[in-house]
Amino acid sequence: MSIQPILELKDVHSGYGSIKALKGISLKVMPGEIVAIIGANGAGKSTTLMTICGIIKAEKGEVLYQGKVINKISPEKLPVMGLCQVPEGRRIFPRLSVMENLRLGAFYRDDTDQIMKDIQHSYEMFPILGERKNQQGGTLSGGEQQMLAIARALMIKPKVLLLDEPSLGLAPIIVQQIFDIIAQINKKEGTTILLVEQNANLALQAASRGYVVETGEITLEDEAQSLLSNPKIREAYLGE
Amino acid sequence: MKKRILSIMAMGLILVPFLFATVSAKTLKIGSMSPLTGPYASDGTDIKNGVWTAIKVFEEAGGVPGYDKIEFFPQDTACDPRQAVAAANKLLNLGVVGVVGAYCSSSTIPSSEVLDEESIPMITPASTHQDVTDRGLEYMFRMCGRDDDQASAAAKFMKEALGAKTIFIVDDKTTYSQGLADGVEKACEKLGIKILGHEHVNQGDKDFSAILTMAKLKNADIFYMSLQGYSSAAMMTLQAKRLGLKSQIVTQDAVFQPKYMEVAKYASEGVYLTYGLTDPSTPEYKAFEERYVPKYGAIAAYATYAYDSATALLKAIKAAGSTEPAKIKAELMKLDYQGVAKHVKFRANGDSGSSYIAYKVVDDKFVPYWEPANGLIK
Amino acid sequence: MEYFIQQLINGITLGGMYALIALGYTMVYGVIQLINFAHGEFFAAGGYVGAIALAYFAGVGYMDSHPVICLTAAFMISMAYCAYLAIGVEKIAYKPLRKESRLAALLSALGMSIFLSNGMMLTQGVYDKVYPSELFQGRFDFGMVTLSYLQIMIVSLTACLLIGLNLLVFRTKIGMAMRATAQDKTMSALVAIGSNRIISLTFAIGAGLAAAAGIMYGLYYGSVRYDIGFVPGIKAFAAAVLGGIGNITGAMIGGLIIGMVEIFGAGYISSEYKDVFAFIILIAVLYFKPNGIMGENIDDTRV
Amino acid sequence: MIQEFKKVWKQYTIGMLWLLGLLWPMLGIHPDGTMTFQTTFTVWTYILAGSFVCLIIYVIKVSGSLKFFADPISRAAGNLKTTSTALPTWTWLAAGLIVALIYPQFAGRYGTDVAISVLLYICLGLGLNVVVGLAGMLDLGYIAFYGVGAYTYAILNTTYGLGFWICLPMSAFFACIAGCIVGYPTLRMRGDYLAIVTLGFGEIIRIILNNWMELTNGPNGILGIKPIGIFLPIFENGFTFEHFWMKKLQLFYYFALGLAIVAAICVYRLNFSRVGRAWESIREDETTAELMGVNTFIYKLLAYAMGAIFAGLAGAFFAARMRFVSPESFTFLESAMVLCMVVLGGMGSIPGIILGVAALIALPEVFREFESYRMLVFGATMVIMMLFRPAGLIPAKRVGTRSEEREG
Repeated sequence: MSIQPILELKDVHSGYGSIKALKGISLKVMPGEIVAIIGANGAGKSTTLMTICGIIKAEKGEVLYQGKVINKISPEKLPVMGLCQVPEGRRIFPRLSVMENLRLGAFYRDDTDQIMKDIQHSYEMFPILGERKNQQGGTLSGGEQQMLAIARALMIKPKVLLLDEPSLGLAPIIVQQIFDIIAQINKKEGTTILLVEQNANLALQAASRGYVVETGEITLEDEAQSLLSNPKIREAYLGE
Repeated sequence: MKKRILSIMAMGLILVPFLFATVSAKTLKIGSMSPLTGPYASDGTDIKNGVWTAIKVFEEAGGVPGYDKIEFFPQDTACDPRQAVAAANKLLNLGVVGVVGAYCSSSTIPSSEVLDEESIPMITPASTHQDVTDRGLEYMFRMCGRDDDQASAAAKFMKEALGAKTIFIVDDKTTYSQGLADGVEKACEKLGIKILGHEHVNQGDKDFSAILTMAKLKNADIFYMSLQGYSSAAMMTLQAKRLGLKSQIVTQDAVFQPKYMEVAKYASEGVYLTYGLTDPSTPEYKAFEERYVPKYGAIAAYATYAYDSATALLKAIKAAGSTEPAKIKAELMKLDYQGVAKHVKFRANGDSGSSYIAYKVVDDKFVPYWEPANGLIK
Repeated sequence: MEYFIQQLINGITLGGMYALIALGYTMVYGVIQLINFAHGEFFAAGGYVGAIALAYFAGVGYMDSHPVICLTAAFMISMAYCAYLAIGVEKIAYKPLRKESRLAALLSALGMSIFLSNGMMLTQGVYDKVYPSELFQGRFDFGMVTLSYLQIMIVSLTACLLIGLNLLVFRTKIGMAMRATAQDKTMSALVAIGSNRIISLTFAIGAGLAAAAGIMYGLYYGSVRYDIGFVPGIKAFAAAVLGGIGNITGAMIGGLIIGMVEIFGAGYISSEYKDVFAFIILIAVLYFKPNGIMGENIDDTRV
Repeated sequence: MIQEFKKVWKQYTIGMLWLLGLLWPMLGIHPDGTMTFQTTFTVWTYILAGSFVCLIIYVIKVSGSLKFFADPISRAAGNLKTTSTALPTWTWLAAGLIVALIYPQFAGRYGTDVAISVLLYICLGLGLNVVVGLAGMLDLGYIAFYGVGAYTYAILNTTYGLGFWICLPMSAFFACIAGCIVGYPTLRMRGDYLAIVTLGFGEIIRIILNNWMELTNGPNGILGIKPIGIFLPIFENGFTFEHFWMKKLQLFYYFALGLAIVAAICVYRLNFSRVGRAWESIREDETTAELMGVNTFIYKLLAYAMGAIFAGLAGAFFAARMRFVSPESFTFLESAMVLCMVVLGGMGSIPGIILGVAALIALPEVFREFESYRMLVFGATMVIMMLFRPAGLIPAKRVGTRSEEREG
């Protein structure tokens, strides 16, 4: 294998105080692919993403990004390197306007003209945000907030985008829209995407490969299509 | 880890009383109590310095026969009754034979009860409230004057020397300032000076613009300022002048501190205040000045009283030839000498008499201006 | 009527000073939900450094020739010093406790306040530090109403600082980052905002404003002392809460209200109970609007 | 060891340079237009030396070079702990009680006086613990109830001549009323809003005490309060009771001890009662508690009232001991001190509070030797203690986490 994985986890342990949420996660993400992590509530999916981003410090193991160990780097430096997350529950800044939320996405960038262009581009991609650009983030509906969160993440110009439960609490029609956008981002910009989802069906359909996490450990790893057809998975996560 | 911390702390706590209980026989122990922290720390520090100077002078003059040296224990009361009582008990434990202090009347009163129980003489250099000596405690003495004497002297001064017909009084709600302000109010009524207002501010206030505006509106002949501590008095003076208050400002002994002029600057010019007569031309004062000023700076209101208090105490002990309280008291009552601040002679109730005169601030100096007996000093 | 106008002028001057101090409380609270009890000490330290600087300038003799330059320099030095001090205090006393319960940080702040005020007492002495009062001595007299140059200077400078702060917080990228950090620290880290730096910056700005208030206090009242931070600190804290803690506009309004209530309470009802009026207004407002005048609905947080 | 040193030396150097920068303007610029470095450097060098020693100890400890020394100690501590848990709790309590009982026989007058203060503040601390530790409401004006209790006894005793034992329940009652008055409007508020409002109430009560001349004699305070009177049986001429004024410090000590023990037992019982559980639910999550059918209004008011009662009792005792009350004893700083005792010791834990009180009362007394440095050292100690033990010296055992301690 000559291609180096853009993101790699090697036996990562982490947790909240005395509670161990991850007990040795190892995974690889190749440049340009969409990888899904599926699992039940509390299996450690979100913790995995938070550990990658350095919000939670890994107690053991290594997180490699573009071949570099990043667990010792403070979290706010990672977006500059092109590693970016849309966290669970969107986490829009509720008392900042849509416009300001987007501009914060480009916080580390200094190229003002390009930023304004990118914001215009986001409005084209999500027309609803353009309509509401002066509204406070907290007053948007769930779907709009999700779009804003993704748009904000794209302002960082990420090489790897980590998406945490983008479908959570949204109407099915909106969920479909969001997943279309995700596919589009991957295709057009070539952004690598690591997707965490409870909705295994949707996630695996969008992804090329998938990991199954149970109680802090990876139990299964395969091509998305074969996971979808795996009877065990179908039983446990697809409700059949 | 936890256990270790606990055990160390417990040991510390147990050791504390023992540490302080050690007494060696050959030293004479004198204590002082004054606020060394908190808003009145400056006055408290003056008291401490005054007592220090007295002890140094006395030791150089030969000390007390039978004792190698005089040990001095200054205690902080922070002007808080609880800490004052703790300090008094601490001094008792140390085995002091006499105490100079305290500053705030509200500290002096409860702590003197503690000291009186063990018959330790206490001389206050600064608490002017009547109750300090009017409670009939046997071992309570006072070196400074009394509020009621000062009030009547002030009223007489305003009437006779300044020809006042109307007055506006402000106090800051402390035992000292309020007692004095009430006394002035009564004395003025007696002399026929009309009271146009008697307002209160609170301790720690810095902004007096509201009541100064009121005083300006009333435009009385006299603006009587009764504040504990020179600092707030200086601020009030400055603000009054800035606001264009035309009344004559009269104030009292707590302001007798050279720092007052430093803070109030041009505004202090022409302010009158009442203060016990201190004759700076006596050899005693000169001697004190020579020792005190190089070390601690300008002489302030309570340093002289503290010096006299400590000297009186030491003289009495020397004369008594023992540390027995009754004998010390007897000798204290016999004292009759010229001190730095005043002529020291105690009366039956422990007071040493008041000798209030009026001073005027001229060119950043307190200049004796008027005395009750002879009128204007020229 | 003249009496009323005079009291109004007094109230605005005092209220402006409270507003400046209250801003520091409210900004720090907004970002890390901590009542920074040491904030009053930054105010006092600002006053001290200003006094020291002005005395130094007077000593070298610049004061007579270029008073305005010296005063500006004193403001700059003192604001910089307090910002420097505040960053240090934050790193030592608050940062390690950020993950602990808020009461621990509160007590640490209280300890720091005691430490700083006593530290100032030990280094600067128990006596008042004097400000040169020759500056801005003049005044306008309109009948009974007096308006001193100093009051004009204080009110206009306060207004400038408040407007400047508003521009900084609501118009610049840094201000946006500050607001973002206040709302969600994790998320702001995910968009490359270093929350530690933003928190330091918040402390620095708050302390700088307090320092400016300290110098104005010194000029207005003639002197500063090591314990001046305490009472204005508490009043400013009340003002910050009254306006809705965490809200910058609220702190300005709260400061003005507290200052006005105090002056008018003292001028019209009773001067010894003036603090009572200030607190009663505070309690009444909070009773009907539990989040303060401008406060947003804060989360259900308790001790 | 070198490695550990490498890790911290940079921070240490920056910190020390920072300190130098902070010190110099305060010490080195003079009003006569000169600048010096000498004093600053001397002071700084002292601090540098002191902190360097601490740093070395820290480095040695972290690198584990201290093991040969620390291990036996920790093992011994472990053994001690196992024996201590092996022995039933009552033996420890009994031992503590015996020590407390014979203490005044050994301690001098000063020691007893400090001990009385400690016991009094234990009572106050336990009362505040009900409000802050159990019900989770931050109260910055607690000392006001103490003041109400003290003034109740002082006024009733000096104007109506009522004895201490009649006034004690009345002090508690009036303090309780005051608690309800303060509690009622504040119940709608949460978090720091509550803190400032209680602070405001505390200040209001203090200002009223200072200004209501007719009732409280204002700043002059009330003098001539009678100490506690007790009846002792006398067997000389038959059997009669004789009335004594308790003036001896030791008797006060025993009375204060009794008060503190009663308070400790009450708080202990409350903690494990139905009421205690209701408070706990309010503390952990008020909204949920309400949804679960806990009448939060009544229980929060009750917490205020209970806390105030303890303060009232302590206040009456304070007045009887000092025989003098004045508003200066009831300032905000006192409230803050009591709060510090509770938090420093460990909220909700009775032994913790006792230790916290002992530490905070004893510290300024121990540092009395340093005169004007004592408050400086005290403030620094407070910060350092919080940094090293943020949950208190003896934290209460607690199940689960609090809502605000979770991530976010």
